[in-house]
This record gives sequence, structure tokens and C-alpha cells, in this order.
Amino acid sequence: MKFGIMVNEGPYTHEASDTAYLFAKAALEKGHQIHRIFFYHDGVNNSTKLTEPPQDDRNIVARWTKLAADYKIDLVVCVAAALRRGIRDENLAEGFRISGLGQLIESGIQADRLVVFGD
Amino acid sequence: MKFGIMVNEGPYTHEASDTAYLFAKAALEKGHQIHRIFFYHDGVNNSTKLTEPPQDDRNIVARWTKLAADYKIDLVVCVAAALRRGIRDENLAEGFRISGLGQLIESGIQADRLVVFGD
Amino acid sequence: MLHTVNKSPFERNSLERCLDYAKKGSAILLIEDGVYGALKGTAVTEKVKKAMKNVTIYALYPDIEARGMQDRAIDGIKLVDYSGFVDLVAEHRNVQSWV
Amino acid sequence: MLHTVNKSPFERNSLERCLDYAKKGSAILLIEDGVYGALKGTAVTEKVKKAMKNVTIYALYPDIEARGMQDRAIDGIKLVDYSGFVDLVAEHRNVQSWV
Amino acid sequence: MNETTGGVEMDEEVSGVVKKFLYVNRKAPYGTIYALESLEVVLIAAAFDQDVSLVFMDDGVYQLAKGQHTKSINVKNFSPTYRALEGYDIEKLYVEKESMDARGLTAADLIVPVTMLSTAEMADLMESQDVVLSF
Amino acid sequence: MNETTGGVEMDEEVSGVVKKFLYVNRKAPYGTIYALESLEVVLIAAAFDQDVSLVFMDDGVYQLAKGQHTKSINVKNFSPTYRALEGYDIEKLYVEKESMDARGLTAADLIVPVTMLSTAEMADLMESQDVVLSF
Repeated sequence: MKFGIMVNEGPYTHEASDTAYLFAKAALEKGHQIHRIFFYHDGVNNSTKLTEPPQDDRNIVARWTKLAADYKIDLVVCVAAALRRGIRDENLAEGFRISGLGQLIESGIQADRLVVFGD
Repeated sequence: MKFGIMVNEGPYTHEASDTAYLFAKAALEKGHQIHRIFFYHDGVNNSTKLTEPPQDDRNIVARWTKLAADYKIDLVVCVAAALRRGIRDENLAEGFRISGLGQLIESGIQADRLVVFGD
Repeated sequence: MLHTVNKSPFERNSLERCLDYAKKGSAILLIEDGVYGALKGTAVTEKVKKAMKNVTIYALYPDIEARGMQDRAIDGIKLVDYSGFVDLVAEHRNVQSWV
Repeated sequence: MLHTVNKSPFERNSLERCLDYAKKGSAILLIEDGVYGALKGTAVTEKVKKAMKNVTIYALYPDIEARGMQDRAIDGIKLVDYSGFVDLVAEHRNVQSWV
Repeated sequence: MNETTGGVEMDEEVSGVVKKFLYVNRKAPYGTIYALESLEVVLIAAAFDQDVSLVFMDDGVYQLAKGQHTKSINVKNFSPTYRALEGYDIEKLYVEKESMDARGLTAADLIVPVTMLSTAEMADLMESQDVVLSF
Repeated sequence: MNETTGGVEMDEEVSGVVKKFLYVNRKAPYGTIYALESLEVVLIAAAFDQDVSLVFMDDGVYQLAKGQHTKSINVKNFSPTYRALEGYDIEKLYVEKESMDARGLTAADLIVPVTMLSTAEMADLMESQDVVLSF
């Protein structure tokens, strides 16, 4: 089955991005496909390469980057939400791309299920 | 009177940073002093110079920078909270400085009132 | 002391908990989405009116106006602007923000 | 359909609204702070038990365990891991997240 | 980037399918950004020829309140945009009656015409959708 | 930067004053970061020789629950840190009885000894403080 995922909250502050990641990973390990992961609202903050969590904590941004590389997942950051919040190509982590809200709608159309992770 | 202010949420997403700004401005215009404005939790995202809101919207980051310049306000971003969220000197807007949580406690000691703006 | 509440009473428990805590003679300021607690004719109006016998309730008018609720404030709730907010903080020894 | 609830029933109205909306035969998955709604002996336990007559309630075990609530789940609530979460989404036509 | 379609090049694969999209609005305006950013999604969604419905329930009904004046909080008043939705062929706006009642609001207090549904009717509507996006 | 005092050089102006600081914890752990980052403030506060009290109420009481195992959600279990607070001379931990009752919890379910107070007693405590920091 093909899943679309929407992540609406920033890393660390809300568990939403953890749950979304663990959901995506479980789906992939079960042989499902992820059509796209779309980052909206504060979710765009999952994509900053300037993050540097404590040594004993998970690195949420790096974890997304690795997931994208391992499984060729399309990680899309909403451009309007990103500009408001100071995410641009210059601080965008590897594996993410910035695009428009149409990418979310398209994911809703093409995926079999769209799951929202938020506050 | 000397006020300390703590801002705990990011710009745009929550009204907290708007309210904190309008409170600070009103206090200054009435002749009060602001001992320090301390940014914690997602509040650290108020300090990114990469923000670019729509033309017809307020620029929250620039507004803090101007307030700091006009009234010589100490804007302190918590280092631990900032590193987790990808705020560093390289994307820090003018007028802000990154320091430790002791700055918050010190503000609680030295200010006559400490007011928290959060989610 | 001064209590501030910034969340809608229909969504969260913060106004309810604030009312449990606000001692006789203290002040409550409703701000942001908290101003929905200051309105007539809602499911929480009676609870707020009852609390007004013991505490003074204020609401931030700019937030009421932003939400189009200008004509709906409960009689007796005092409307303040940001300058009034500053005065309330200055007049009270300490502030609890019910975030 | 599948409903997910990720907030504590003591803090927000999302579980309550979800229970209003979950039609007979649908499924509710409690995740994150939503798992506090899955526990025995709380102020919301009876409401949840009553809903279980019409809907199947699941809870994400990793979130229960993280919070130290391993031994407290209401009998009849089905505990799942992330793999089970994926299955639930796949099995239902659509998902409403009560964010 | 194509502005209207939010970065998507329309091709047959996308434009051939019509799904039922439900946008669920449960948050008040201005206290948080969800209401505004939900509206931004809906405006883009209009370009995709999908079957779009909007639901306003809980504090989401406040998004449609008349008389919003945001100058003093220095935030843009986006409520007039709901009036523009009709021009985008987004005409299915549903409001939960129970949420209106709890807030002492009636249809006359709203800036756009809406269909008022009971909780039970809303639940049926939600159940019948293909994609539910919640804000 | 001085790690213990979180970037502050202690001088007479700071170290001469003793204020009553209250840290109010109303949020559950892990669902959001407030509990963890509140604890980080408290650990720094310990270096300032102020009169520190911690309150746990509403879902904040869950922060102190025994038996937290966070491996499956891949987050650090920070609950043992509450046990370390005594070593920092932070010994005034108050828990609201009404919050415990609503959640079916008793003192035996908590990882640290606490003082149980009623809502009315908590309100008195809160009123008596100089600085109230809420998380």
C-alpha cells in the first residue's frame, strides 16, 4: 500500500515528528511504500541542517535524511510555511526539497492513505 | 518598574510572541524598563534571520531586532534550546545573543516582575 | 496575584484550573484565545460569572476585537489594552501564566 | 474509519469529541499523550469503557510504556506497536487525526 | 514553480482522479496559525478539481465570525478570504450545530453562508471521505 | 561559558538576593518537550541559591510516574533526574492531590517523595511566591 504522511509540528517540541518517523519506518519495513512526507506548519523545522541535539538524544533531522536515502523517500517542505519560519535552501538538510502545497494535495490523490501527525 | 519577559513559542505559529512584543512595547512606552527578554523552547525560533514572511504580514524577527536597537533591550536565546532547533550564530538575527539558562534565573532575580508568554 | 489565561475554555482545561486557583481578591486577565472565556451566552458563561463574585476578571480588548467578539463581553468584565495589561502586572506582586 | 487521538483527555477536548464522532464499528487509536485515555481508574475511564461497546479502542504500547503506564490499560483495549498502527491505517478506508 | 497548483505539474495521473477531500477546522483564528495555513491549503486544493468539503467545528467555528478587526494585534485579518472561496468553486462549507450552540452563535453571526449539520450528520460526512486533513 | 550557572557570572548583585521561585509543571512528559526543558531550567536554578519550589499538577503529575521505559519511542528517559534533585538541594516538590485522584495515582506510584497538597493549599503556595515560571 502507498502512504502519504503529513508532519505538522517541529522536532523535539512535539512528539508528532517522532511518531511520524516511527510510523514511516514501520510501514517501509513491512514492505509498504511512502509516496511522500510533507512538512507543514512548524513541521518545516524538521528540515534544518543547523540542528545539534545533545549527544545522548536522537538526531531527528539526520534521521529523516537517512530514511530518505535508504528508501528513496520524497521529503517535501512547504515553501510558504518554510519562508515564514526561516527555512531556506541554505539551511536545508540533505534529502529534503522545498516546494508548494500542491505536493500535499497530489499526495492525497496518489497515495492510498494520507496520515496527519500534528499537535 | 523593571520587567523580565520569557517567550516560549515560535513566531507566527502561536500568538505568544506577538503578545510578548506588544506587551514589551507598551511597557517601554509607559516608561518602564525591560531587564531582558529570554527566548526558550520554540521561542528560540523568534531569532532566525532567515525568516521571510509574506509582504502583507508583520516581520516578527525584524520587529524584535528593532525593539532591541531602539530601547537597548537584551534579547537572549537559550543555547541548549537553540542548538536542538537549529539556531546558531550563523543564522541569528541582529540584536539577539545566545547564552545559558542562568540568564533567565538572573532575570527572575533582578527584574521586579517576570512574565511568561507561552502556548 | 495576577493570573493570565490564553487558551479557549472549550479546548483546554486552563481557565477551569485557573478559576480553581484564583483566590478571593486576585485578578484574572484573559488574553489571546483565552478571551473566548469572557463572552456572554456560551457554555462557560455561568461558571465565569460565578467566579466574578470573588475575583476581578479582565480581558484584552485587542484580542476580543481581532476575533469579532466586540459586542459579546460579559457585563462586569473589564476590558484593557496592552497598556492596561502592563498596569495589571505592575500592580500585582506576581503573575501565573496558565500556559 | 480510523480515528487517532494524541492528546491527554484531562487537558484537551479531543478524545471527547472523537468519541462523539466515532460511529459504531469504527476504530480509535490512542497515541502519544492520548494514551492517558486508555487507563483504568481515572476520571475518564467510565466514558471510555462505555464507548468500547460500540467502537474498538487501540493504544500504542510504546507510548504507554514510555509513560510508565504498562500495568494500567483498561481490559479490552488492544495494545499495538508501530507495525500494528500501520496495519490499522491500511485496514481502514480513511483516517481522522484529532489534532 | 506553478503558483496555482503549488509546485505540481498537472498530468493525467493527477487530473484523472477525483477524491473526496475533507478539511477539518477545529482551531480558533489568531491564537495559533492553523486556521490561516489551513485556508492556504484549501486555496491550492481548488486547482486540483477534487471534491472538496470544509468542516468547521469546536473553536473552528470562530474562524467564520463576522466583525474581525485585527489592527490592534497587528496581524492580517484573513476572514474575508472565506468569502472568496465561492469564486474558487469551493462551496461545501459545513458547520457543526452543537459547536455553535455551545458558543452562543447562530448562522447570522457568520460571514459566509454555511450548511449547519448535527454531530451525527457530521460523523456521516466524515466517514464518507477519502482524505481527511485536520487542522 | 560557565556551565553550572548557565552563562551568568555570579556577582554580589545576583548572589545577595533570595527570591521565592515556583516552577509549575502541568504537562505530561514525552508528548511535548516542556517537562524536560523545565527540568533543565531547575537544574541551573539550583546554582543560584534561591528558594526553589516545584509544583506538579494536572498532567504534570505524570512526569513523576514510576516505570518509564522510553526505548521503543527512542527518546531519553529523563525521569531519573527527578531523583537527583535532592543532590542539588532542591527538596520542595509539591503534588496536587486532586490531580492525582483524577488519574488514579497515589504517592506510591511516584519515583520521588513529594508533599501532597490540596488545590486550596497549592493556591496559597502559589500566592506566596515572587517568581512563577509555568511550563
